[in-house]
Amino acid sequence: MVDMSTTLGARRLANPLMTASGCAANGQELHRFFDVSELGAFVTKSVMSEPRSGRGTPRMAETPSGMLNSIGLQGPGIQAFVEHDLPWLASVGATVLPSIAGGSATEFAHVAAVLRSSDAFGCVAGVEVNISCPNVANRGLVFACDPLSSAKVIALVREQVPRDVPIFAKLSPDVTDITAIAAACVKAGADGLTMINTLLGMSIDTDRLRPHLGGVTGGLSGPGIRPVAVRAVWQVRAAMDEGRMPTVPIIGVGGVRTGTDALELVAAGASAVQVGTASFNDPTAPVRVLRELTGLLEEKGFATFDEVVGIAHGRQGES
Amino acid sequence: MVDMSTTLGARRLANPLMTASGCAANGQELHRFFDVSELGAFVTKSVMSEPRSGRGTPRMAETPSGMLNSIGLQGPGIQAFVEHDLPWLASVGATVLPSIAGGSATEFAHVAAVLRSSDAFGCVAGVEVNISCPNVANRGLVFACDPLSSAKVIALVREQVPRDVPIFAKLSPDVTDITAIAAACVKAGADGLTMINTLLGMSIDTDRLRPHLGGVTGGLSGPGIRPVAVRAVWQVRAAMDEGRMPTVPIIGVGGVRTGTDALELVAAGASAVQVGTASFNDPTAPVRVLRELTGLLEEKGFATFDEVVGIAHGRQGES
Amino acid sequence: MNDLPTQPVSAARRARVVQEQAELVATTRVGAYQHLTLASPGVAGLARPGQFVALAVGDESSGTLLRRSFSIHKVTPGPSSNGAGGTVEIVVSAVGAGTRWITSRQVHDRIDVVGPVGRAFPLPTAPVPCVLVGGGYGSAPLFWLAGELRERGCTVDIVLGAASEDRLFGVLEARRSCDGVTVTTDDGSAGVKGWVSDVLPDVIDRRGAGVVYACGPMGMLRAVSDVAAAHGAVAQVAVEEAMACGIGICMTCVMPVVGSDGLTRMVRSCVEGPVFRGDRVRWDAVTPTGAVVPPDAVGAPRAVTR
Amino acid sequence: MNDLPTQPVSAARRARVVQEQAELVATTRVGAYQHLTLASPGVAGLARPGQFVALAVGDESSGTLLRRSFSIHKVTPGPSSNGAGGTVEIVVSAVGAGTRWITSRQVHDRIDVVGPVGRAFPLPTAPVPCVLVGGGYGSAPLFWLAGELRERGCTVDIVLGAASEDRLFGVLEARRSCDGVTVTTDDGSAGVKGWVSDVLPDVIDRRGAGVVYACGPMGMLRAVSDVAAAHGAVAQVAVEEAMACGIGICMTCVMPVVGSDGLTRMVRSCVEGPVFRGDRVRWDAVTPTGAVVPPDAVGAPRAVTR
Ligand SMILES: Cc1cc2nc3c(=O)[nH]c(=O)nc-3n(C[C@H](O)[C@H](O)[C@H](O)COP(=O)(O)OP(=O)(O)OC[C@H]3O[C@@H](n4cnc5c(N)ncnc54)[C@H](O)[C@@H]3O)c2cc1C
Ligand SMILES: Cc1cc2nc3c(=O)[nH]c(=O)nc-3n(C[C@H](O)[C@H](O)[C@H](O)COP(=O)(O)OP(=O)(O)OC[C@H]3O[C@@H](n4cnc5c(N)ncnc54)[C@H](O)[C@@H]3O)c2cc1C
Ligand SMILES: Cc1cc2nc3c(=O)[nH]c(=O)nc-3n(C[C@H](O)[C@H](O)[C@H](O)COP(=O)(O)O)c2cc1C
Ligand SMILES: Cc1cc2nc3c(=O)[nH]c(=O)nc-3n(C[C@H](O)[C@H](O)[C@H](O)COP(=O)(O)O)c2cc1C
Ligand code: FES
Ligand code: FES
Repeated sequence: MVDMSTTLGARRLANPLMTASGCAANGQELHRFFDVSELGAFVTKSVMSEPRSGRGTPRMAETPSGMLNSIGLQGPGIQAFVEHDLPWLASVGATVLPSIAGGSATEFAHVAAVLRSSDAFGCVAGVEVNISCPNVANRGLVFACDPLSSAKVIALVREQVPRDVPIFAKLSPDVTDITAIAAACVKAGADGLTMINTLLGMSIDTDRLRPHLGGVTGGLSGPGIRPVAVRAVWQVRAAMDEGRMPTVPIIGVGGVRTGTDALELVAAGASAVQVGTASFNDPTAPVRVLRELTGLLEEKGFATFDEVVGIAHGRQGES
Repeated sequence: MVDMSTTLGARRLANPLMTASGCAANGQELHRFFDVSELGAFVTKSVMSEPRSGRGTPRMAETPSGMLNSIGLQGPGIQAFVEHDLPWLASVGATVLPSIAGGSATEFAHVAAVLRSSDAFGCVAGVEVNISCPNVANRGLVFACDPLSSAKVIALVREQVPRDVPIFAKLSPDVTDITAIAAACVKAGADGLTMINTLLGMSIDTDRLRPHLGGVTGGLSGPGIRPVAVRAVWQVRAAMDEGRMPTVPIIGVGGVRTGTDALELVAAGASAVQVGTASFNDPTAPVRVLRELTGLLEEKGFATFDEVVGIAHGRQGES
Repeated sequence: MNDLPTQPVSAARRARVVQEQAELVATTRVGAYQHLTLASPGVAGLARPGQFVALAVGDESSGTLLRRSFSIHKVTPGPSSNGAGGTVEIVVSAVGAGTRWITSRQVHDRIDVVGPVGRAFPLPTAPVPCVLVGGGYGSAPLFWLAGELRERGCTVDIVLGAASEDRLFGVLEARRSCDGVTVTTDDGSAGVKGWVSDVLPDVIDRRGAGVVYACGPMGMLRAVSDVAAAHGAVAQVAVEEAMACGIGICMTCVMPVVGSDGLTRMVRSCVEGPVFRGDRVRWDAVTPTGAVVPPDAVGAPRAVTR
Repeated sequence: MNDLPTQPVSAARRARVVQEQAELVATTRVGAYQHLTLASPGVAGLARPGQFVALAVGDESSGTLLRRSFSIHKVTPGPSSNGAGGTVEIVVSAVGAGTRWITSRQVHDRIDVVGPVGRAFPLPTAPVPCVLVGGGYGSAPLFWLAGELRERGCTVDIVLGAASEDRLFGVLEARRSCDGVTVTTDDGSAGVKGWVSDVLPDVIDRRGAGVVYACGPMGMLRAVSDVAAAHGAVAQVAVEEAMACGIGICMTCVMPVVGSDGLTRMVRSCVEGPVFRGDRVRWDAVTPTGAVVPPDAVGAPRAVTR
């Protein structure tokens, strides 16, 4: 039996498989298909300070091996989240990585503060900070597109979250140099990084010759973007290995559908893997991927998951 | 019958369909499947000043609805290109958009100068400047990732190419703000823009747990990236419409496989469309897409192709 | 906060759902549609009229990732005479790549099915007269519903409408399972030339119907809701929003619906619908191309841009 | 600059090629492989031994974009007895998603075929003794070649090798179409236990063979090239590089090959190969996982990083 446990900052998780934020709601729906406490961690839909209606519809467009979404961060607000969703997750024994978002750095900090003070905070193994969302003050530019805005959010959130609870900055791939953003976040106090959020994309309704999505542009996800996720994880891990930034754990996400896909991210440097869009195709995907990944490592004769994290580095050019 | 002709700078083309650079070699191979003079323009593989061997193999990895390539700009060099390839294209009556590349701005200028002095230059309807290639002086950073490097290349090439021959800057999507690069190129003298080149991606060989490609990272192309191409064309066209930069024609490329796909790019603002990876699946794809696009416009009752260029702008939010 | 007329959502969330590789046991052409019978005992054992199934398209390496949703036309629970498990029937209109793939499956092929999903048609507790309205393949789930209603002592009238005769579904079955049948077509190729909403007032009034159940295109559902309200009946309408997951985890399928607290929320039509009370849907915010967020909805953007 | 031993590339480029929707007319299991017969009259009318076909995988909406290449095992040109056009046969080992899709096609299904592609085995102008060497399914194109060689008066010996008996292809056919047959398996489950290169020297020497034709894994081709050279024979080897297009437009399938000017270039194995003269391939730069660019190749990077 392979030891599948993995370490994320101060926390050790039973296994590296997680849901991806926004692709699993807050647990009750998927719990009908599998026991969500079997996951290394359950990542919740990004929650903001107030309830949000999200955008109009259509909110999705199907694309080859992927989809576009423009949900607009619909959610109940942090108060309802800590009153209903988090206690439910705690009640079924789930390990939780709440994802938080905000339109300003102070909104992020406020959400983190309410979260920390929740009675159910004990089930929280870390906080994912979704900085791939629009900064209201900066013409709606995504925080994660700018190292300074990113750092500010992370620093304020870090102050609110207890030291022994790691925080993860979730990065956008839509930048010229993702290692620069990654380094800024770690410097500001991020204990780890989640990569990647969706790519900015768009589709045209060719019947009506107008943008397909109510929100015009949307986030591209699914297997088609996996090569971008693998590359991002690889680049940031390489920057760590080369001493260009401190080494922190990476959570890989983007286009994972099978155990082999997950293994790509792990070998590139991810200490944990999230499954997003694939769950829409197969609701049991997160636990199926865990099973498949475990099987693959067993076949290959590894004793622990840890050995495989980043294993592909230094292997290029071998024959 | 729909008038499918389109205007690109000083030139009018019979139709908007083109091959994509590097996805059609230099014409002879595809001419066995269809008459390459039927295309609006034939775009050749990016050529540099000297012959280049390209990279080792594997040079490709298949990905969901796409592929990665790391060819490494293999080619015969500009001298052989003007002696053999361009005259052959001229001899079959093709309209040509040679694509040029370089490791420095002066290499680009040199390639453009040799091209201009070619006897067969008469068949050239424009020059595509592939600035999505590594800048040797700048740690191999791609020119198109930096507005200044991009502008320098464009300015030097513009000096070498006759005024009545438009030059097109081919942009990379791997940037935080593609409109900034687009604006820099147009300011430096680009008569038009080609969008998009491949996305930087990577895949891991999960048998050997090492990077799959000889070149480690590679360029992601194919239908999976189409939403990114549509978004890039949309954003830059919107910047033009809003007066944030001068209006120049856009050539759309990225993931086009069908006439409907091409229509997405056109409605988003492209005056011409290139077909790349889809040709590997169907060698007749460029002319098939032309046929399908023409049919679609006919069905919809358009008299001219021109009317459809950018038609989706200003239509969002209508019901 | 998720309260809805007849069934609290928490119940819907807890409602059992299965995923199974269903064998296609029969597939026949019916007018413009394909009628598929799937051996899907898990779904068959749980489903109620108005619920739907979500089918995966293609195999593991398919480039088409999202499931396609179809109303359950009929279920035959329990082991059938030939020893096979229960079956689930659906009626599919091939409109795009996904439905073309599904309708071209052959007997013995397997299809990955998730179901039953969604909130079923709520049944009246007293034997009131009911009218069912089906537009095109929207009639598919209504015959099963008719049977259940008549078992409860309700009189059942049905109105079937479509663009043309070949797009009507189940006229014969309607005559068997309902007390009265009215047919309309836009082109007059069968029944009354016109829309279901043209004949509906009469049908409601004639029986003094208390509930109108409807399934079909959004425009029709709105008209049915209006007519029902004007004629003193409660409308229960099954909507069709574009769905990415069908099981409540993606938030793509939302509709603006008024809760029992009087507040409008963007609710998921896959788990909190597809059946909504017609007078609870904010039709003013539903356009032919999608729903906008009403400015008074809970959490609506301060400045609405759309 | 593209010159190659027997056939200038410009000719290969001009060589006719067709794309057609071929109907699968037969598919049978043979050991570890699937033997497919396609009604592909255009390809059948043009093909020569050593050429291959490139098959598309899945339908229009398939997420698998790239074609898969297969050596042509046999062609039957012209209208066949039942009035159908010519057929093309291939032998497929199901190793991944694409080949699994291809091998699970049923009779009457259509497959999009491009072919014939590539440079055929060059035939000797004089009746010299020849040895054919096939590794695994690599023997598929050799029986057809054997026939052509014997028509020209050549004696033909064949060596068939594989990991185990079920991975041998065409032992019976070999006995029909060749003058001598030697079989090797790694595990000794059939014929001589060992590799083809163990028995090859003897076979060459026995007949005084002038040409060795080989098709199979890269390592085997290298060994065959070495043995042939050591025993005074010319090797003609059909290589298998990963190919994205199969028709010369993508530059993914390159191999380091020495031209008649003595210079090494990275040449496309789909149009300038797949058959190369064994002594022209830069085996020193070919590794089990891919080819590196020899530092002396035309246009090689100044500082080789790999
Ligand atoms: C609750 C529900 C019940 C349904 N019941 C039936 C039924 O009984 N019979 C039937 O024929 N059809 C039914 N539909 C519609 C059916 O799901 C769509 O026609 C189908 O999804 C179209 O898929 P496609 O690949 O053929 O079309 P495409 O246009 O290629 O689909 C592209 C994308 O848009 C989505 N989409 C397109 N049209 C619709 C639509 N009308 N509703 C929802 N999503 C759509 C698809 O799911 C897919 O993600 C139902 C839809 C819903 C939501
Ligand atoms: C000239 C030529 C002739 C061939 N003849 C035969 C034959 O007669 N019978 C037979 O069974 N196979 C043959 N092959 C190998 C066959 O093309 C591969 O096994 C097949 O492409 C694998 O596809 P897949 O989807 O099953 O595997 P996957 O591993 O899923 O393929 C992934 C990608 O890698 C490429 N790839 C993987 N393995 C190979 C390989 N060995 N060679 C080239 N590309 C590969 C695929 O084309 C695809 O793009 C030949 C290959 C070439 C180049
Ligand atoms: C419908 C949908 C909603 C999403 N919502 C969120 C979100 O609220 N917060 C977040 O950080 N990421 C969100 N994401 C991004 C995913 O968490 C994930 O980063 C991305 O989809 C790539 O992974 P995938 O390809 O496995 O889906 C969303 C993605 C989808 C498809
Ligand atoms: C194998 C391959 C080689 C390419 N070579 C070049 C090149 O030499 N110059 C260039 O500008 N773009 C090159 N491209 C990028 C394409 O021209 C195109 O921009 C990109 O592939 C997106 O379009 P597609 O999805 O239609 O392929 C290449 C793409 C591929 C797949
Ligand atoms: S379809 Fe995903 S939440 Fe309804
Ligand atoms: S496979 Fe494309 S050039 Fe050979």
